[in-house]
Amino acid sequence: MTSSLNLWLIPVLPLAGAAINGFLGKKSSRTAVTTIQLAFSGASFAWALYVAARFSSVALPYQEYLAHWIRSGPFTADFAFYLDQLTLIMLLVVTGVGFLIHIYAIGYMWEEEGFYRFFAYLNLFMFFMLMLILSNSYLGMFIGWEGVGLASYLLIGFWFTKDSAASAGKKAFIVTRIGDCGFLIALFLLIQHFGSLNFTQVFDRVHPYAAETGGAGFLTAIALLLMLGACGKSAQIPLYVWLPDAMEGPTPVSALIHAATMVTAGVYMVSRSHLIFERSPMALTVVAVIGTLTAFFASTIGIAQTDIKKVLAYSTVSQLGYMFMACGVGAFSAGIFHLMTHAFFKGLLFLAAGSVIHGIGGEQDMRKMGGLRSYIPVTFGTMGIATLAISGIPPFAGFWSKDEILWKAFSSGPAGRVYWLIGLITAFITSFYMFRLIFMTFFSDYRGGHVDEDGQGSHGHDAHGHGEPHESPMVMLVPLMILAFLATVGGLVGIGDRFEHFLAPVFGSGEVAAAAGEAASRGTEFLLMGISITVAILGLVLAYVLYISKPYLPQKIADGLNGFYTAVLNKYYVDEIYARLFVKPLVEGSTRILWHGVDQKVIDNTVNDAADGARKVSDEVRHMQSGNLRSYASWIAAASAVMIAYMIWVGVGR
Amino acid sequence: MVPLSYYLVLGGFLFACGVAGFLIKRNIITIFMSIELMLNGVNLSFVAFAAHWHALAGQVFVFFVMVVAAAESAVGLAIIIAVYRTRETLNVDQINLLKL
Amino acid sequence: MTMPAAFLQISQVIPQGVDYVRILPELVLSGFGILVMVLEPLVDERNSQKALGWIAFVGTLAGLGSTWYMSLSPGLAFSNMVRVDTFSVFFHFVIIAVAAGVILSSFEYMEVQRIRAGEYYALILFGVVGAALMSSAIELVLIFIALEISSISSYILAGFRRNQATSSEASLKYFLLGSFATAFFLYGVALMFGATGSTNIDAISRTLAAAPAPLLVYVAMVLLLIGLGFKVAAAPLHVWTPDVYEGSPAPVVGFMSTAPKAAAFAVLLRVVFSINAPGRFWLIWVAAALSMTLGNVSALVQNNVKRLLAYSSIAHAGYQLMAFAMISRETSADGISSAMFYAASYAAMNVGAFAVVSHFANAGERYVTLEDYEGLGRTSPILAATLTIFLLSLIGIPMTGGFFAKFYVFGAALKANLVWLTVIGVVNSAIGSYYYLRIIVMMYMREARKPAPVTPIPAALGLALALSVVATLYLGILPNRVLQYAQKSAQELLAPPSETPASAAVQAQTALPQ
Amino acid sequence: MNTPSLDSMIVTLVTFAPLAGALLLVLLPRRDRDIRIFSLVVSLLTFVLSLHLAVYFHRTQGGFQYEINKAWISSPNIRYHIGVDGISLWLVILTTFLTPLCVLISWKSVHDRVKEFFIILLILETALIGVFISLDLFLFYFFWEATLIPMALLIGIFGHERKVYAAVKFFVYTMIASAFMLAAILWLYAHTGSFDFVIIRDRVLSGGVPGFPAAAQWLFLGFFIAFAVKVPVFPFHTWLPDAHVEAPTAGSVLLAGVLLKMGTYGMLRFNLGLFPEQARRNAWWIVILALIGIIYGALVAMVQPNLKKLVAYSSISHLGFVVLGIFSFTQSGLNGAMFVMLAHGVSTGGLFMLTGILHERRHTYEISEFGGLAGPMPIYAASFLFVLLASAGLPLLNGFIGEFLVMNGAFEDRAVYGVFAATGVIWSACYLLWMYQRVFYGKVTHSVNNSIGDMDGFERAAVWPCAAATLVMGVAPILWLGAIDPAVRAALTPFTQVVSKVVGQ
Amino acid sequence: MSIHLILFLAFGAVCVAGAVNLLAQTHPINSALSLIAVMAALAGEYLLLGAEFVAAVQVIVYAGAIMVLFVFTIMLLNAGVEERTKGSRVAALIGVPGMLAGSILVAWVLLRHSGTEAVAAGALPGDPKTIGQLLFHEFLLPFEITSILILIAIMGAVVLASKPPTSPAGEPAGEVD
Repeated sequence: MTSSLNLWLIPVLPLAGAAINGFLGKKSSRTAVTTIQLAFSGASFAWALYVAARFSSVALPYQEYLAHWIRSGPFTADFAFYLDQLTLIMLLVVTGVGFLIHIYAIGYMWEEEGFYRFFAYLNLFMFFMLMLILSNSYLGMFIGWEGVGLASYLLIGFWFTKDSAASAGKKAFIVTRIGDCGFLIALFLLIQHFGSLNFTQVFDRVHPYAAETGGAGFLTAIALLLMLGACGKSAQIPLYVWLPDAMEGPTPVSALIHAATMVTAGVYMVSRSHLIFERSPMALTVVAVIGTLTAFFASTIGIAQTDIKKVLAYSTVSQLGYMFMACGVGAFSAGIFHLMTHAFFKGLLFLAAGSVIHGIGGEQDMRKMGGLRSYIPVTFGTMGIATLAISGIPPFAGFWSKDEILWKAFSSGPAGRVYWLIGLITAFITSFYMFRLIFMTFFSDYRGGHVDEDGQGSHGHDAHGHGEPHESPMVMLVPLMILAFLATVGGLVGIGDRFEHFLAPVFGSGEVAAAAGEAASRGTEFLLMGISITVAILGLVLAYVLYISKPYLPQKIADGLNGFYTAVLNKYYVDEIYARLFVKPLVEGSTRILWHGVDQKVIDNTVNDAADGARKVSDEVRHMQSGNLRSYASWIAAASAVMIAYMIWVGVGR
Repeated sequence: MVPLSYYLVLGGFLFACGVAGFLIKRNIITIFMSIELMLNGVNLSFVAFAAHWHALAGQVFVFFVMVVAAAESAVGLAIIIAVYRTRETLNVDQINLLKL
Repeated sequence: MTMPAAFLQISQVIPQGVDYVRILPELVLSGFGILVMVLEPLVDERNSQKALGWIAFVGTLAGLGSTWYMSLSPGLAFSNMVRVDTFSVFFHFVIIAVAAGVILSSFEYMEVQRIRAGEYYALILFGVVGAALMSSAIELVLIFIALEISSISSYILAGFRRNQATSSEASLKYFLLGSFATAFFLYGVALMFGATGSTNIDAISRTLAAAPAPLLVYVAMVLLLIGLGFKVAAAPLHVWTPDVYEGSPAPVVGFMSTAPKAAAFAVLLRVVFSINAPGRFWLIWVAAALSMTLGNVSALVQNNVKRLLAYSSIAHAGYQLMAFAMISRETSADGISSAMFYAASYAAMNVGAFAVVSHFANAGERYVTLEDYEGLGRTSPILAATLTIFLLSLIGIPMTGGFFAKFYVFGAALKANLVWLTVIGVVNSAIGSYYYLRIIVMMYMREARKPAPVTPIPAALGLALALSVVATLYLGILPNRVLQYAQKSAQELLAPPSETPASAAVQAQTALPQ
Repeated sequence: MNTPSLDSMIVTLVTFAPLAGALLLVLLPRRDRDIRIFSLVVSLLTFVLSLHLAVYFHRTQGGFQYEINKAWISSPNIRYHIGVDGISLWLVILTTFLTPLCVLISWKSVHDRVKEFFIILLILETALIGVFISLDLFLFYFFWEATLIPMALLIGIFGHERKVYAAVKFFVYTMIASAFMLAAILWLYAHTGSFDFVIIRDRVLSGGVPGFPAAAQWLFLGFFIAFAVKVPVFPFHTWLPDAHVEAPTAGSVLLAGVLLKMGTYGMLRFNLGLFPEQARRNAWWIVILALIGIIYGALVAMVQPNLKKLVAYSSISHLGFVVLGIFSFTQSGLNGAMFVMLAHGVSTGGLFMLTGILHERRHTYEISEFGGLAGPMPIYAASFLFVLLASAGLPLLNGFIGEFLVMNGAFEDRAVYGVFAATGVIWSACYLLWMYQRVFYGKVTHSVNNSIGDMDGFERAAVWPCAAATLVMGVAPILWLGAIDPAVRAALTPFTQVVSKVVGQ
Repeated sequence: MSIHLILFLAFGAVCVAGAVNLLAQTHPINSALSLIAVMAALAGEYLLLGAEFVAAVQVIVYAGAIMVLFVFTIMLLNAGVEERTKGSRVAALIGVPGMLAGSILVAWVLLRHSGTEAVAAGALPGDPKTIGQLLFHEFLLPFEITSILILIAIMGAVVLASKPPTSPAGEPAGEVD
């Protein structure tokens, strides 16, 4: 390596920003804080671009060693960085979208109490996220993995005085921790079998292994455990429950962490370890199934949500499902492709939603919105674009990536057809609830009425109370526009598999199967395209019918399938079930059985009883001391008798 | 000629009686007497053994025992008097302020 | 027998000067005892207490000096009645030192309790004479007399608080049971004499070494053990201890729980290790285990500090007896030396503890319950600190004599593979820590509800405390010298006694032609 | 370069400097401020001295360094044999590091019997250091017992409501337990004629001790029980919460920070060092106990209504990791165990200080008494969160490294161990975050807490070093592991042959 | 059936009777008298064994001095008939059986030990001259030491029997309760 790329700068810069803002921010002015955070996040974005520019000139995968971290016997882990096409894409997405959201947040958070705190956390998040994608080893990845969890905990709980926010943050952290547990165990397995956690070494040593077709071996175990971790981070069944609650956080956070970047870490990790997954068909199947189910399941919940952010949250979950579906069928690049486009349009959706909420003083309930398009045209425009993108209407970004996934699924053998079908239905539902959102928010007329100074109560974002819904400041709109542009054209990079070919060096081997099927039937591909487009349109139309032309229908339908509707409305009661199944028993059990039962009743009582017993015995023994002289003499006499007897016995014995 | 064992057993008997007296008598003075009885038993054994070994030392011991007995009795009776002063009783069963 | 021969023999048994050197400490101490007695009426009532006390103290110092002088000329004296060897010298030192400490700590007590000092100090000195003589006597009858001397003086001392019913009761109980036990001892002597034809321990051990012991010896052994076991308060012969300790004046308890006990242990060592009656091993094993357990267990719930310490002294007798269980093993040397060390360190800490108790008890021994000690750590930090040191030593915490004492005993026991006895001992010492700790807790961790008046510590008491603290810590940090001395004397004790012409002469004299 | 004379003296200096300070303190007049300053100076001095150990320590070699071996008592042959290796080195420094902080944290909180307090504290420091440096079993036992008294006094004199019960429980519990160790030590002496750890180890391993095979199991248990109670391992743990809740802050800090480590250190040094075979044989149930401890401790911690009890139970959980690591007999596991000891010492020490600060303000540890504190005391909240995350095992903070290594080691030993241990990361997150939420988040429920003051200078000076340490240890564990690794390898050498033996049968 | 044996049996019978009577009698005076009887009889036994001097001393010192002291005390404290209080269950349950068992065992041992050996009348003449010689040579030390014993006894008798100081002797620190 002639000249180093100094990748380490990319994560360290935001860290510096975080440190400065965290320690000095309290004293310094908002502008100062702003400059700091922008400067550093911007710098790291800039550096990312620089790296991109130099990208072609370096030998890949490019590695960069910074410092030792752990040395324990044979096992070592370093602070070192790893760059290849996959990393680059993630890098650009994270830093780019991140930077935009940093800008946006200035406007959104301007009047917040802990302005500096917010940006400190945000930069901290950037640091960990970049660690996650840049590290050259699973352990490094784990650092970032845990770190982003922490950052999201802090940011979700940003309005800590709100109990709901606090618990949401805690829930997010703990639920993802369950996944992390699996991740950890996977790491141990890796160490055990490959003696290292460095990507290069692990992958080199994985290569020789054949696919574990018959039954499951340790590779399957590793893959499944990794997938467990991914489920936690990327909110897949069964661990998705934290993501909707995470919407308690400020909207930029939702955009950045819970849509664009962190939640996609799982996808990144799975695709990063594609070598392992590919060698375990079973694991792949599991991934695909989980992805597909999540996609469908979440989207159905999305239908009935009335909280604008909740809708987006569930749609995020379901989009992530798509990505895993892709990975599951071995189409990792498709997954990453969708990851990227999703970052654009979902980020945009959230930001736009934020702008809406901002515009009407912290209201999140869509039933209280409506007709906003006249008040906040820009927001409406951008959000519209994003919606088109997510519902998979060409030529917007979402269409290309989602279609790629569906096609790859379809062409991946019989099971794939099923995935494809469900995916298709999901696409339909998606476009339905997205347009539902649009119609409810922007069309017909404003149902909100005047909002006054109740920020905290409804939304925590202590709003600037004002009568009319109003458009957000430029600082917020510019990022919207940029993202809108990306959401529009972002998908075009995928045309003609350019994206796939770009990633080929990383996933190379994996794509073969799909590619083969592809050559066979261009025709079918276009057919499927057509189908999915129509499905998307249908969704649009249905939404239009239900929410514009015949607004009374939804209520009817709801009444029609009452039980199901309420179930959907209440997210299938999953939270309640979890509470009943795990949380309550755990707390109760620990209190009743372990603490009061074992600790106090059993152990402590045994100890105390022993002590009391000793005292009782002692009290008995004391009575030997009757105080009566003749008794004392008797003891002596008796003792002597016994001793004499014993001694005589001994003596006679000899 | 009398078997040595007669003397010894007699001594032992006296000693045993002394012990018994200590155990069953209630009057302190009597108890004290039974101690003297024990000593007498011992004395007899001493003399008997002296005869057995032809060692006069055995007889000399008796003197010492007697001296000790005398000293003991002097002190002991004084103690008994002291106790009687404070407790107004000679019944050993009632001398049990100190117990447990 | 021809005249010259007889003359020769007689001349041999006439005591030489050196004989008197070998009982010099006893002579000196009795001299001072008589001096105190004589002076008592002469010195005027007001300061009789202190003056006599100081004389007595000087007496003990002189006794220590003469002990040192005596140690220069070891050997037999008074026709094999007395043997001066490192063993007896060791115990002389311990016993006389204890007496010195007790005397110092009694000054104040005498005044507060209004006890006439003359007889008191004289009795202590005489008691010491008896005890000291016990440790050097090797003639059972002489031992018996010495034993009586020390016992009778402590009977009297026990009853010294004559206006307290408890005191005289204690004295009575001690006296009656004591004489009862000594009667057993005496009978034992008689039977031993009958069985072996001699009452000289050396002679006896020679005879028994020569021929297998007749059954009578076993019985005699038991009776001797009972007499001595009673003195050292070994279970099940310990019954008298709590009552007597509770009733007797505190300093006296400090005295009789150490000096006569040490002496009794000395005799026990001589008897047990040189009179070979097999089987005594298990007797002692059981006695040791019983004493430890009974002592500790019954101490747990005691509220009267003196009584509590009484039980603790039973327990300690148990630990000390562990050392005796080593007999009939190769490791008896370790046993003896550890027992000796134990006696020394126990003396140091116990005298100290009782010094504190007797000072704190105040007039009429009013403050002797645990509750009275509440908050002592505040009201009198120094007193509390000293007592804490002694208690820690009794628990057996490192840096204190008590620790090494236990440590050597257990170590020796394990060397002799007495694993279970050791385990019992170790567990016991752990349990024991509880009740000593209770006192410490009272002093430091509780606030006084009705604070007991704490009078300032007078000089003499302070000196006594300082000495015993120093002794305790010295034995705890640099036990080397003492232990080595103990080991040396153990070797001497175990060395087979040499046939001496003098003893032969005794045989010739006493055995007349029929 | 350092002079050899200093090198030979340094350990002794470090050990007895606090004691000397305590003795001087006895002579000092009862002016509280002077006393505080003086003891702070003494403890800092000790810390600086101890740094010398680390600086000139030859990291590459596993054996003992700065050794002194002088006769103390000729018979029994007790030697003043001290020295440190990569294992004890850090524990010594941990002690010297925490003590000044204890002085600082007690600066305001102790106003009654100040003199006694600091005397006891310094004596305790000496005893604690002594435990780690002694290479003579007798010396070890000596210091081991010596730690008991000052700690019991700290709890019993300066503690809270049920202090006496706690103190006595603590004392008798550990006293009884260590009695067994004494018996074992004595047996070893009786049969090897030496107390010297090195000598005994060599004799034992070369099989030159009569009757050893028969007794080994008992000896092992004798040692183990003493250590297990100290640690404390699962069924013996009930003294710990009581002791902690009643103890004054400084007491808790040293108790959790160092005293518990005596137990694990003992296991590592003696149970593994002297009885490798028995260690192997008994590992299975010990490991199970450790796992129970990890999970059980966490679960019980989760439901504690009392802040300090919660932290106490969390220590039980953390030390479960240590025991697990030790009895995994793997390089990684032992390294991890060592590192957890240190990490736990720092982070839990910090947590106890922080709880202590709260108690200073409100004289209660009841979680229900608090809530929403992040508002009135932001700095405190931030510091608390930082230390808490360290103890929750967040990467780049010290908690993670050790636990990761331990789990890995356990996994190597037997996968299922690693799996169970790994669930620990979930539990710790549960109880810590839940507690944090209840104490700091939400609205201020008790109006008293609105006016509650944030950390003052002394408290910051006490807590922030801990926080800093957690970060440094998390980012650059290499500094510690560098010295630990060879020492652990040395400690594991006897296992190589034993392993084969046990596996063979 | 030699005269020697007859005498032995006669004296022995008195001894036994006296001893038993000591136990049987409830009034201390009677017990004291029976004890005197025992002692006198013992003196006889001593004579049979040839220990004339011992016999004499036995009568003079024991039966004379000591027992007189006892009687004197009894009179002084005019001790009445002792009431049979049940103060000690232990004595009845453990003590007496133990005593019996022990004494039987000892008796058995004694018989077994001395077997059939017999002693002639006056087997070992203990005349004052030889005894004195022994006392002042071999047994000089014990002999002298007894003086201390007696000294103590006197002192103790004085201290204990004298009335306790109701009004303080000297200036006391602290008050008496």
